[in-house]
Amino acid sequence: MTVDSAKLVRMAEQIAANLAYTDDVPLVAARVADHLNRFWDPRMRHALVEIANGEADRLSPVLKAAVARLRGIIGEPAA
Amino acid sequence: MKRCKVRDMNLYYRVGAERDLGTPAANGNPAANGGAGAAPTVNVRIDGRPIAVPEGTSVMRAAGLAGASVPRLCATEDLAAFGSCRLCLVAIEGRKGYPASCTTLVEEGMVVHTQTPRLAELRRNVMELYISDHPLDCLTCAANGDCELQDMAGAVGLRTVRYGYDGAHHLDKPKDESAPYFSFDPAKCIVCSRCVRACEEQQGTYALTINGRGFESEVIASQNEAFIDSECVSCGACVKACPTATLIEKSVIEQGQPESAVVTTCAYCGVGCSFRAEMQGDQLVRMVPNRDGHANHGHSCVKGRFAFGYATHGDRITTPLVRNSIEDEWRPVGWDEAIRTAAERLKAIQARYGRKSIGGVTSSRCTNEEVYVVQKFIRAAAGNNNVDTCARVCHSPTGYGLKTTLGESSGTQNFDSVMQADVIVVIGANPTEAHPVFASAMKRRLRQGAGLIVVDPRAIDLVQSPHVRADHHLQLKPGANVAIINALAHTVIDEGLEDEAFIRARCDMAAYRIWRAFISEARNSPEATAEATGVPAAQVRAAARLYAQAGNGAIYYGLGVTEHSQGSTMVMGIANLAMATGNLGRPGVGVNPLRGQNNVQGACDMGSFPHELAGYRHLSDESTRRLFEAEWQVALDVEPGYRIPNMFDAAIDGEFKGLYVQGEDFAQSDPDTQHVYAALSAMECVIVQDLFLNETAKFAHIFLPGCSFLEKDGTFTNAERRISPVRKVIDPLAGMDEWDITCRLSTAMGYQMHYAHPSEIMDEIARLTPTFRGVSYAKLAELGSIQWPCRDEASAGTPLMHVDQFVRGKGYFAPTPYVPTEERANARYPLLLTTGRVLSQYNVGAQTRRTDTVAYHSEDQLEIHPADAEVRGIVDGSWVGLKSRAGETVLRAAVTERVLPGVLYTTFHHPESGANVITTDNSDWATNCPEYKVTAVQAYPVSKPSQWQEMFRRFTATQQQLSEQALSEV
Amino acid sequence: MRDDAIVEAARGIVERLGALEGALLPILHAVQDEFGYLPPACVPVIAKGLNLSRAEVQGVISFYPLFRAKPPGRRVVAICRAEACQAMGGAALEAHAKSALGIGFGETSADGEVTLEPVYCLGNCACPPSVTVDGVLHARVDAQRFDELIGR
Amino acid sequence: MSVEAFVPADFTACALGADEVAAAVAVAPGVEVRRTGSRGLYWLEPLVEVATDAGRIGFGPLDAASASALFGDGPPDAGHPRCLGLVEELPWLKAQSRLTMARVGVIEPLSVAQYKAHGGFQGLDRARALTSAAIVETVTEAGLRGRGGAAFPTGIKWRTVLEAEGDPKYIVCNADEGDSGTFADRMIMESDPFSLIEGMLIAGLAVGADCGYIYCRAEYPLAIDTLAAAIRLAEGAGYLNDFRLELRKGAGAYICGEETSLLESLEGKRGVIRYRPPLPAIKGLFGQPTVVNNVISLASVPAILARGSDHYRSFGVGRSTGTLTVQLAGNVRRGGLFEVPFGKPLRWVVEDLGGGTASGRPIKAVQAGGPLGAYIPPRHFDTALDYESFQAIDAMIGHGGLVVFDEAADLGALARYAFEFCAEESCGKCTPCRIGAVRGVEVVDRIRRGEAAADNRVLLRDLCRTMIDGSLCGLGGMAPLPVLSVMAHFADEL
Repeated sequence: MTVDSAKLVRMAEQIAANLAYTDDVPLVAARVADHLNRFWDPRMRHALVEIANGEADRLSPVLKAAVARLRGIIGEPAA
Repeated sequence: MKRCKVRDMNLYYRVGAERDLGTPAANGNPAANGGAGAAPTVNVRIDGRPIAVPEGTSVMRAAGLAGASVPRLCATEDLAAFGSCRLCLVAIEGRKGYPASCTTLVEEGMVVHTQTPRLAELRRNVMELYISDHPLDCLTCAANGDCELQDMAGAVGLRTVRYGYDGAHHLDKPKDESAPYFSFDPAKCIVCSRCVRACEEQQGTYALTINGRGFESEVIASQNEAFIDSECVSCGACVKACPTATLIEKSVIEQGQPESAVVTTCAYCGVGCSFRAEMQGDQLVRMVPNRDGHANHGHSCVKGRFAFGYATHGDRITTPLVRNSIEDEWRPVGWDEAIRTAAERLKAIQARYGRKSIGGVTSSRCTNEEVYVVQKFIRAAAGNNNVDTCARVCHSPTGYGLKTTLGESSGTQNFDSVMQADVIVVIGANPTEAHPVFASAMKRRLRQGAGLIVVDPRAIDLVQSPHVRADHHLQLKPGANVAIINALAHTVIDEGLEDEAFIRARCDMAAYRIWRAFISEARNSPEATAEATGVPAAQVRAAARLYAQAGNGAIYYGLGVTEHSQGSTMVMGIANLAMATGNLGRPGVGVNPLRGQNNVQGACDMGSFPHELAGYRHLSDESTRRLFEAEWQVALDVEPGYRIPNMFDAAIDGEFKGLYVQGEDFAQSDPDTQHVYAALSAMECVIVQDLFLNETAKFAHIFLPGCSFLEKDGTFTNAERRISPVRKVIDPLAGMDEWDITCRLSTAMGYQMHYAHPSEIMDEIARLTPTFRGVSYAKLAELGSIQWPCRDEASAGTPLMHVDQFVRGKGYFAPTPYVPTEERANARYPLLLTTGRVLSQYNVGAQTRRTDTVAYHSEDQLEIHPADAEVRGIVDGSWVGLKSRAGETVLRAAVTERVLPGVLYTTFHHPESGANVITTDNSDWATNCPEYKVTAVQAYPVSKPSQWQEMFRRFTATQQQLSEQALSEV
Repeated sequence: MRDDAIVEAARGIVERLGALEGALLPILHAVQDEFGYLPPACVPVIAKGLNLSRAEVQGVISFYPLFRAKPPGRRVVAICRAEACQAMGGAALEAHAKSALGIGFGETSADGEVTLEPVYCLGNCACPPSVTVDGVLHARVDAQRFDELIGR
Repeated sequence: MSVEAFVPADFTACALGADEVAAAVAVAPGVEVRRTGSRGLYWLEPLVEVATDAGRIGFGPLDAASASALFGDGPPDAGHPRCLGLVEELPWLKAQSRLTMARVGVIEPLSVAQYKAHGGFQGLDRARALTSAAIVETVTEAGLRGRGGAAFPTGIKWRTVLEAEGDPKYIVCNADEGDSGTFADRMIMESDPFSLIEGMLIAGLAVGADCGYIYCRAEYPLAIDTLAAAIRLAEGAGYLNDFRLELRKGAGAYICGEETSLLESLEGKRGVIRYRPPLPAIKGLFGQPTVVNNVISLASVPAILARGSDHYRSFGVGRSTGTLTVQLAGNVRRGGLFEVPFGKPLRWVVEDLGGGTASGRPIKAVQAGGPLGAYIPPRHFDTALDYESFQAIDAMIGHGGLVVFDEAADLGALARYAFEFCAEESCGKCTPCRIGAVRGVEVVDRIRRGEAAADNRVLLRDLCRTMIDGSLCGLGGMAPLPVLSVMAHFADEL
């Protein structure tokens, strides 16, 4: 999914913000990654990984750390 | 063998007349028996027959139970004894005179005679008085055959009226036919006050009264005005209560008396009222609330009671339609062609764009069985997990939040539990409009003295209405929910009001300690959050004390909680507060989502979320997946699929091309309409299965005509996890069961799905879902309804959850940081718009707008505070332009102090209102439930509709043209 | 009187008396003392103030004979119809009053001058027949005395 | 040094010109006018009493002119030809046993000092020294029965409330004295209001109630003003520190004299009858245990507490102990109030005290017990005035009102009126009363017109029995009693 990657980042950052009840970045990142793994279609996770790889500055430190923990993508990629 | 069983069940549910024992059961309250201890038994002798009944039982009821029916007119089981008609007088040995059996309670050893010569004479003489002021038009009276006055005249043997008929009378009084569904004929009124009492006791509206007194006593609505103009909310309780033809359904006047009845479940809101669909042959005459209904105890609202005319409305599409593009005319086709075309197109899309390029959406309006087969179709036939349910846009945060904290994605209580609540907290819900029958129960409890805290940006009726006044109305700014729930929880901890013993025994202490430290932070105090919430700290603290020290504190919430960017956080915050105060696991307490639609709970239970299977089990759970794979004989994708908004984004992105939509109308109900339009327009095959060519169908390529709830067998699961039977009252107008459409589509796609009857689908659900293990149609027929979990065949269900331990083991306190929504007011969009519903309309209005309830609400209006209106030159009733970051629309202004300055409110029942043209694509962080409840807008006076509305009208006209041929052929 | 003035006055009365237990009758009395009757426009205000429905307030107003739905004449004349007064010619007095004023009970003379009302016992039973004019009691009233009282 | 002249300010006395008389007396030299209540000797009103060393001497009836003449040269003395002599020695007072009404007409109603000087608050003082149960016991032993009409033993009612669970409990005074021919309650409220307040305070102590309401009919404006002032004075004097007492005004509904209807009305509702049980003693005002007593019942309590139950019980006969405040009304020569021991013959009251009819014609009937009471023919005039003796002749004493009719009375018309009144005042809840009363009027009309009179008499009797056996409360249940009495005793008139 490439259109509106801004929206994808915004949604991911919302997850990060809402799970960030503490300053413990690794802990929050782990929770964010778990959430994305459980609820996001792998294509969306994949797109996020691509953003992290290409334009990492668009992501907050927590989200960056979370993306690093995303599960390997299973299933076929988007056409 | 199985089929035979099914037929038996069909016979079973065609039922006879409702039994009425004249007075309520001994506890006096149909909804008060949850957990109440059994009353001691009293032995009496009635007409020589000994009988033992609970203490507090009336002589009339005891007589009825003993098989002796005492004549009566003012008494009914639905209402407290009144003692006015004086037909039910009996003789009691050792007592002077003739006590009324309805108001006299049994006493040990009492000897009662219900029939003596003197009683017969007395009753006849009383009846003679009644008939001396009653029209003698029995043969042409609409109530002929269903008139208690007529029955009683027969029962007491009245043969002559010695007073003649030239005395004073009320026979010339004019009828009031102003209400859309019933007429009021005061000439036939016997002043039993049953209507007035029903309006007060059952409905809690108090719209009726007796005007004047003595012989001049007359039933009136409000200040002696037409029913339509009065406080009447048309719930029908008075009509049901009326023993004569005074208050009677217009459908009965037009059609005559029904001759049979089928018990079924209402398809409107999440209360899930049980109704008797009363029939003449295959014609539905009226819907009457079922006294044995466990959710509604014989009560109803205007929608369930009366608004069923859409089922046979001329707009119903009863032939499948096909077209190549949305610029084409619709072409009526046979079922086979329609199914084949749909399957071919979906397969072609998959072949071209990949397995994951199609998906399906299930409807919370449909039965569990119908929902189940759709998600099975997507997972097994389409081979992906792109299945979501329309609960996405309402209660997905409930599923997430309650699963996380308590371990189960459902409300904790049965409805009757409210009768034991000492303090009721209503957050972001408007029960009197959206869940009226439950609201009536709640109001009954409030009248008994329970405390009430309302958390809502708007002064809903519960804040103040007859005999109800909130102790605290925390009138917060839209978007500040989490701030206020944190402030309430902070107060509980800060003031030492937590239930330590409960927390220690029932909750995860490590999580609790983390949460406790978090919530104790100063930023969560009422003082620190006051600016964000707009609610004075002292009021928040007072409310927290009231709830925490209530004894039984019960929280009820609705879409005002979930439909926010922090919907899931708020749900968890509510659960935290309940756990911290020990308000879980017994009657009268709990965390209770009020589900918007009839089967939101069921649609979620059935595994129609993209990440989980039936019973809220994540796809990643190996054993669950294996279980389904074995039953379905297919390999399942382990990764979550798209949610509805993801589907739209992916469609615009060009990678999502085909959608099977079961009874859901995104084009009206989902936010950011123009975005939805773009997404739908980008797809190559949109299949809509619905009753009507709805807004979404304007973008569809294949239309499969669905069934109204009157045309189906199945089950709905209401907001209290109650699985209730839906029964076929009439045959499907389009000749095809909805579950069968899906099965055929699946089979045509290459995955065989065959069931003989929905009961077989339920059997499969029960095999695969531990919480449904004991559920079967046979048991539903026997028990009437079942609240899940029902873990084995012996179980009768579970009214209360988490009684001994939480479903997840230990209750989990989830930290809930307040993250303000990005949707904020600023100089350009200085006002915050929030949305809600009205009683007489239902969601997108597809059904209710096609009934006579439009008489009550013919357009959506914009509520605006007088101060905001004045500075903008907006007056009551004038047109207001409304502009947000997403779009622009025009609504009529209703200037009112119900909303605070800075806050606007509207409903969304009419598509041309375009409420969702202005809502944004902002959504809940955890579930993507749209943030309908907060949109920053500007408002200004205008003289003509918005551009979007002009476009909408043109588009609608075009689509109407394209469907005209199809409709005329039908 | 204009409806908004009525609403304003009624709101003040409700604020003053609303906290009483069972405040409705005292409030209705106070409103009637203010306006001479109970204007329909006061009903929603009272209903809201007491958390009642409009129907309930209407039901109460209509139950009590002393609460008037319409403005009375400039003077209200009430004649006792009870037995003690009948024992001393009450029925004849009643007939005289009706013919002298040309109106029946519950009616107001065409010139708006006098409203004639029945009353059932004034506690003046030792010196009947009894009549009140604007609440002032008169004892042993015969036809001639009645004419004097109403100034005819 | 000026001489005190006592001029009644009672409702009836004022209707007879007492205010004008008082004004005339006030301008006389050497006279200080004090406005008292009325002694109840209404045929002598306006009665002016002048204090002398021997006691008060009376002059009456006066009007402004005769009063001016009488007092023109200063207060007249006992030797004046118009002097009636010592008021206390007037035979109609001398014949009475004034326990409840002892201060009525004697003191200034709103003087706490005079009230106390005449024995007021002694009962309350005594009660304060007793336990609740002991107060209840005293009232029970005195044999006081409800004077409103139902004659239920007050002590038993109080005991029920005392033993009932509930907080708060209420004392409700039924001051909705609506029966034609009665005015005793009015006189207490106008002439000795503190005795009612004291009675309510004692009742409160007896049952553990700290809140009370007086529900007074709106037709008694003077009683309402006097009571309101008395409550303020009692507050000022510290008597209401532990007891909240409120006065409420009815609105013209006779039915609100029925206790459950009264409670509904106090709650701000339509004055519709409640079914019983539950008794108001268990579930009364706002669902709480409630004493509902009539004015005279409550005003009798202070004297019982002050002087003991034995003293009270020494009056009366059988189960009708103490005194009855007979109110003589209608066509009677000496109309007024006479407090006499129970058991005196009706004839003595009507003929000896009352002096027969005002018109001078023979008495045709006496209606006892208000509009729901029987018409008693002269042949029953030897019946003793007590509850049981009256019951024996199908009549009732009720609130003690006796309305006298002379030969000119049309008892058929009065029977019709009984139904008419019931129809007028029916709350409308129960069918026998709501429709029956209207049909009763119509049937009586037919009989009086001679239409199928025999059949209609059967129907009328049936209707009466249906109303008696079938009605929810005493209005419908007793409205037929005057009708049946007319049918029994004056058959040729109906």
